[in-house]
Amino acid sequence: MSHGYAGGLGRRRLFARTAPPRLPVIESVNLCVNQGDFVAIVGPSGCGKTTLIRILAGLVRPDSGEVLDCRAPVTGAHHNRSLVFQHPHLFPWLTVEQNIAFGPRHRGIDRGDYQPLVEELLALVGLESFRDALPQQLSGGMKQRVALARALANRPHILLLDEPLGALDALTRERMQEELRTLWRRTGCTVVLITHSVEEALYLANRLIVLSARPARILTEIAVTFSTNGHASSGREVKSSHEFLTVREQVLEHIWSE
Amino acid sequence: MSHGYAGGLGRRRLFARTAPPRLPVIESVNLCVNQGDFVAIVGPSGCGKTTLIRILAGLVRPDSGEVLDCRAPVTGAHHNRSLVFQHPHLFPWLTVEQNIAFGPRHRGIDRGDYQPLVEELLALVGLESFRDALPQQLSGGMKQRVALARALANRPHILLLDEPLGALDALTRERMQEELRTLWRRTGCTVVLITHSVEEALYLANRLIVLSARPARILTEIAVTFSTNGHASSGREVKSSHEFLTVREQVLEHIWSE
Amino acid sequence: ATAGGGRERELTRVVIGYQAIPNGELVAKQLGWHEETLGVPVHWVQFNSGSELNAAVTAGSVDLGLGGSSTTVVAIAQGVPARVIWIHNIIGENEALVVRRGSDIRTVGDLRGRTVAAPFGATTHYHLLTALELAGVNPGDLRVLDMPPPEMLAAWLRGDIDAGFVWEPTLAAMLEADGRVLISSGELAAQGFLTGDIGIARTGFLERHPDIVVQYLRNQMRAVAMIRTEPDRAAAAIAAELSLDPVEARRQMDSLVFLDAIEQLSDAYLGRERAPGGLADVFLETGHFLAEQDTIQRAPDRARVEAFLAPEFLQRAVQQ
Amino acid sequence: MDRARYRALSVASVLVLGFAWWLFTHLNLVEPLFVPSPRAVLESFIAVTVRGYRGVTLFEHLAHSMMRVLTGFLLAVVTAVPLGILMGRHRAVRAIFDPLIELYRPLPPLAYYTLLIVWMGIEDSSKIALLYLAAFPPLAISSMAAVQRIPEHRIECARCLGVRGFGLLRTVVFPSALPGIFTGLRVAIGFTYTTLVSSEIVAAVNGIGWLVLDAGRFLRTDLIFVGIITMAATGLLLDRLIRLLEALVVPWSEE
Amino acid sequence: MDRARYRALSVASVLVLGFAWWLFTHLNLVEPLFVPSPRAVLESFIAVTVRGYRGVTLFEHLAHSMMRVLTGFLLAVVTAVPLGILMGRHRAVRAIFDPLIELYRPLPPLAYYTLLIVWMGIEDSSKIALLYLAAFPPLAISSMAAVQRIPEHRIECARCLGVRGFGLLRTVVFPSALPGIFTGLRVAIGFTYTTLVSSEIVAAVNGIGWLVLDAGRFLRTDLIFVGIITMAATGLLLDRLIRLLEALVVPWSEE
Ligand SMILES: Nc1ncnc2c1ncn2[C@@H]1O[C@H](COP(=O)(O)OP(=O)(O)OP(=O)(O)O)[C@@H](O)[C@H]1O
Ligand SMILES: Nc1ncnc2c1ncn2[C@@H]1O[C@H](COP(=O)(O)OP(=O)(O)OP(=O)(O)O)[C@@H](O)[C@H]1O
Ligand SMILES: [Mg+2]
Ligand SMILES: [Mg+2]
Repeated sequence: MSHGYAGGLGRRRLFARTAPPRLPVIESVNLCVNQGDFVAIVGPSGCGKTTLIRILAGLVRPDSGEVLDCRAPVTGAHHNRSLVFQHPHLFPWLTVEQNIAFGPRHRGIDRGDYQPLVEELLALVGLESFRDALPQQLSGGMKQRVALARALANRPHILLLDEPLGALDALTRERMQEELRTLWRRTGCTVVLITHSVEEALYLANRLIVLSARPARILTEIAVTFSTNGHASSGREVKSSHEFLTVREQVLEHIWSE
Repeated sequence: MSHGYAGGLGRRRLFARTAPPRLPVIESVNLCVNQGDFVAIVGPSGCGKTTLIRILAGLVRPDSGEVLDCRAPVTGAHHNRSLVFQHPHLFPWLTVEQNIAFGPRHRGIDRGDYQPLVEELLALVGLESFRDALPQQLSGGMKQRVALARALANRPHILLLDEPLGALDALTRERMQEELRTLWRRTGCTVVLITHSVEEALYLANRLIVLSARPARILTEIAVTFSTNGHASSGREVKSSHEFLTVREQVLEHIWSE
Repeated sequence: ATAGGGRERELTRVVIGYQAIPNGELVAKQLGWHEETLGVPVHWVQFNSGSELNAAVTAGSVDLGLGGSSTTVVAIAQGVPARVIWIHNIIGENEALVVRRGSDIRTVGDLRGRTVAAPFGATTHYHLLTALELAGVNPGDLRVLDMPPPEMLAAWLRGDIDAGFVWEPTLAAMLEADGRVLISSGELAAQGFLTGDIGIARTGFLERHPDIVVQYLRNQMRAVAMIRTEPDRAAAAIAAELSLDPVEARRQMDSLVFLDAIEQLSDAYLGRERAPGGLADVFLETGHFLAEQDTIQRAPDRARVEAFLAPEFLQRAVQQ
Repeated sequence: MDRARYRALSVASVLVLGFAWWLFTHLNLVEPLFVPSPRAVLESFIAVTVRGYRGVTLFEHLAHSMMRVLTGFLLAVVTAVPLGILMGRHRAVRAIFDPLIELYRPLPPLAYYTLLIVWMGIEDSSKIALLYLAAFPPLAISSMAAVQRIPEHRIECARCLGVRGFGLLRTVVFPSALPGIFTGLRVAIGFTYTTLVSSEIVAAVNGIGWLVLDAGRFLRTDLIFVGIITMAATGLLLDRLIRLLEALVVPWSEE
Repeated sequence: MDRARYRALSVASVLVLGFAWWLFTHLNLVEPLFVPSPRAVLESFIAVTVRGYRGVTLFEHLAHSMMRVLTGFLLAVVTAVPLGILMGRHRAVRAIFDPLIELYRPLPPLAYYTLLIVWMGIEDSSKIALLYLAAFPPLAISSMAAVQRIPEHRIECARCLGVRGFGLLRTVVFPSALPGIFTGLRVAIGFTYTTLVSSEIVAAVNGIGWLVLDAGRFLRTDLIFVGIITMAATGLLLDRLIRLLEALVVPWSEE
């Protein structure tokens, strides 16, 4: 990523270099994620979703097949591919601001180069007034927002989300969905999201991948339009629209029939 | 409860003695639960739902006001009022069967008197083949089923459920909802259910109580018919029906407007 | 049973506390005389120092035993419920201050600025400080270290200490490892600073079972007689007891001074009932010394020391 | 790294240490007084095992020590564990006993050994008392901590199921605390064993600790090595025995 | 029970013990040689504080002991903690050192003290070495365990954020393990303190442990009590100091 930091979030440039990574995984998962895609992956419990995303992140080596990021094979974890887990896993000894700045700071980047981005991210996740709070003082939803900002502070090519909202209660979860949606729309970043909730997947993603039970293969892929259309209508309106419910029904049918 | 155990689940008699307990709690919660009711309580996070149900169980003494069970004031925990938490909290050193039999056994009841009920409950929750398994060998959903059976083995007047499905993944949760529904219909037991999911509340209960933010008071009470009608239609059909979605919309409006 | 004599336990056995000192006690032990003659089973317990024995006597778990004269004075000062009934031996050449053969330490005065080791509380510690005082050396002018004999030998071999005041068998080992004697306890005793190994008996035991004590003393007298008349037989017994070569045992035994009953009852030592002998003066002197050393709060006065001596049992043993 | 390679590396590590020992003594880099050769130690070991030291064989020395350690330890278990459980459940009990335990816990056993001798005499009782006192605080404190760690919800579940009072202690609190109590047992047996030599410092004529002390008195480093190796082996064995017992008694693992 | 009542009960408990002590000695139920009166102990305490014991005041005795304990302890901290962290992260390091630590851990310090004297001499170095060896295993083992308890996801988060190698150890592993390391520090300082008297058994002419030993030789139970009470107080103080340090250094609590 060099030190081409310029200050300001630079939304365009943040994911500018994201070339389409090719991702063959598990039994026969062959997946191409394009720049600006929001890919949601659903599948039965234990089918290998987490394993898949960990392979994408470079934390696990696949036994065969390969992962390409900008045509270069993935051989290990890299700050270009940021992973956010179900639990925020913040560093409890660091303040909110220090947590967000963790990546660039410990990669030896000058404070002057990353601080503006950190400020911008603090504003983006609405935690400016909590910058000096320790994680233990935050609610679950706030923590998850910090985890998201921390991942973004590295200006990753691609954001990998493994059930990031799974541990939140229903109301907080709905709010966070709105935030994720806004984030994606505003930054145009590339996202891979794993979720248990078909509703969430349909609401947020522009592509939905349904995986089979273990060993995982792609059962079906659906192009989704709810995330890109319907700018005006509220989340709950979208979710209770007839169209949405029909698609949801179809996807669930697919999973249950397995 | 004396030793009036007769063997067999004796569904009628199980809750036969449940007189309507009066429950004034928190700021001004005045609630009457009648025999055979399935009362669902929803409300914002931290509003005092857990506190309320712990008062009902007799684990917490209210600072003022009182709880009556069959006209007798509640002064402490009692096996007539069984509480099931979000996490199953099984006894890890006991097998499934021993967990279920825990209550009657340690209250000094003869094995011959409670064993038939335990058998019946094992069958009810579909875990006969796991009777000798330790909790650590069970999945989350199976554990929660054991917790439910353990509570029922005491033949309680009333079953208190504090987000019993909150920790389960979406698919397992849906299955468990079906089971709770079946259980209630088959046994006609009295249930108080706390949940974050309005959908779940509407689907399972015959009365829905919406609480305000702390200090909790009852915002509204809605008589629900989805649980008693629609015997034939599948869960997902009910949940995506226009009627259901309208009521859900109303309730969420109530909560969000707070 | 507690001390103080209140409740005395039923006599099922006599507990004798002994130490690895080549004197009559070991002869009697090896030859089984007490077992033969006391009329009760004998239980032997080994102690490494008189201070341990004092604690055990205080607790009432030892009936008869022996300790150095310094620790006996401690027993007097601290009110240990016991009496002196016998002098096992006077310390002679078996305790000595050793320096290196090649060193320039010629006199005790030369010890200034050196490191000297002694087991604190033991007779050698007393003698070391006495020797320093006689030579006009302030103990603050040298480093006096507290060290049990085995560690002293290790320190000696490593060259960590310049001198050590110690007893057999460590003494022999240090002499062998390039050591020579600067001054011995025998020489100090000749100047009037007597040390010895003192036999004591627990008060409660003395009161309830005087006959056993008398018989015990008769056995000690017999041992001294054997050491004097048949030294090789006595040395052989000691050798067996200490896993030593008989020649070495004889050498160590001969470095001690033994007193027979008559000598002990003379004015120079125990004296007679109601006419205490010179041992009381030795104890008084030692007591003042220990009090100066801060180790005991008050030196015992003459009355207390004299009350601690019980020659009457030895007198009875002689008469029988 | 798999289990087999781990094992191999562990064994290699101990073997390298042994080889270094052999090499050092073989090349006469150190005096035998400082470090005896493995051969000399082995010979002493055989001599002590067959003929004995001071008329008592190594096995008997060990048996005497084990009797003392285990008696002190077991007495501590049956008193400290119940007290710890009560301290964990009732703040009043904790308020009373915690300061007393905290005050004497840091005391070196040798500091109060003279008092024990004066009070209890030189027989095994004072030795066992010393070992008992060494085992008590870790047992009481870890039992207390184990009880405090029990999820409150589990207790509440049990109360809702109708057990209370002593029944609650027996059926829920005690089994829930067992894994933590076992951790305490392991810490305590280690601590007790560490106190063994101190306990045999006075008026002992047997025991493996006394053997080492007595060997030290005569600078028999070969015997000291025999004693140390025996103690290391038996100390490890005691620890493994408790682990084995734990695996038998606590087959479940906490969720 | 609230904090104030807990405190009150704790203080009462210690006071009752003190009162029982006074009563026992006051009624002459026990001989002063067994249990000296509080008054006698207080007088000795003042005498030792003002005039000193064997020419050294109580405070100086304490200072000598503290110097030894803290030197041994700090040396152990700077070696055992890094080793423990490495053992927690790398199975190979663990495979090599774990068996060695497990072998010597159960050894009573007095068992190898003669060897230490033979090897290192009689000066403070052998005393400090003994204390060092006592502190090492609890520190290494608890640091290792603390590192192993770190949620793997946290490490993975850090790796995804671009830190690796030594940076990972410094920025994530070490701070994550700190609470566990502090627990180890407390166990280790207790253990080290417990070894103090053993370490001053040879060639010491000062130190609070030696004072107690020497007092024991002269059956000065009043002085033994002075020493024990001083040790209990300072042992407790050391523990509280580490807790204080922990509160300062680890202000966060694990989620
Ligand atoms: N470290 C591991 N060792 C052994 N098996 C593992 C490991 N990690 C995962 N598995 C197995 O691989 C399978 C896939 O696991 P994974 O966590 O990827 O599933 P998942 O789809 O994320 O499930 P969930 O929806 O519950 O999160 C599971 O059956 C699991 O048992
Ligand atoms: N033991 C306690 N001490 C202090 N405050 C408490 C305690 N238990 C609960 N509270 C407070 O009481 C309020 C109600 O808590 P409660 O757990 O009953 O809420 P809830 O509605 O169950 O929340 P959630 O939906 O998150 O489960 C909360 O604000 C909480 O902070
Ligand atoms: Mg997963
Ligand atoms: Mg709650």
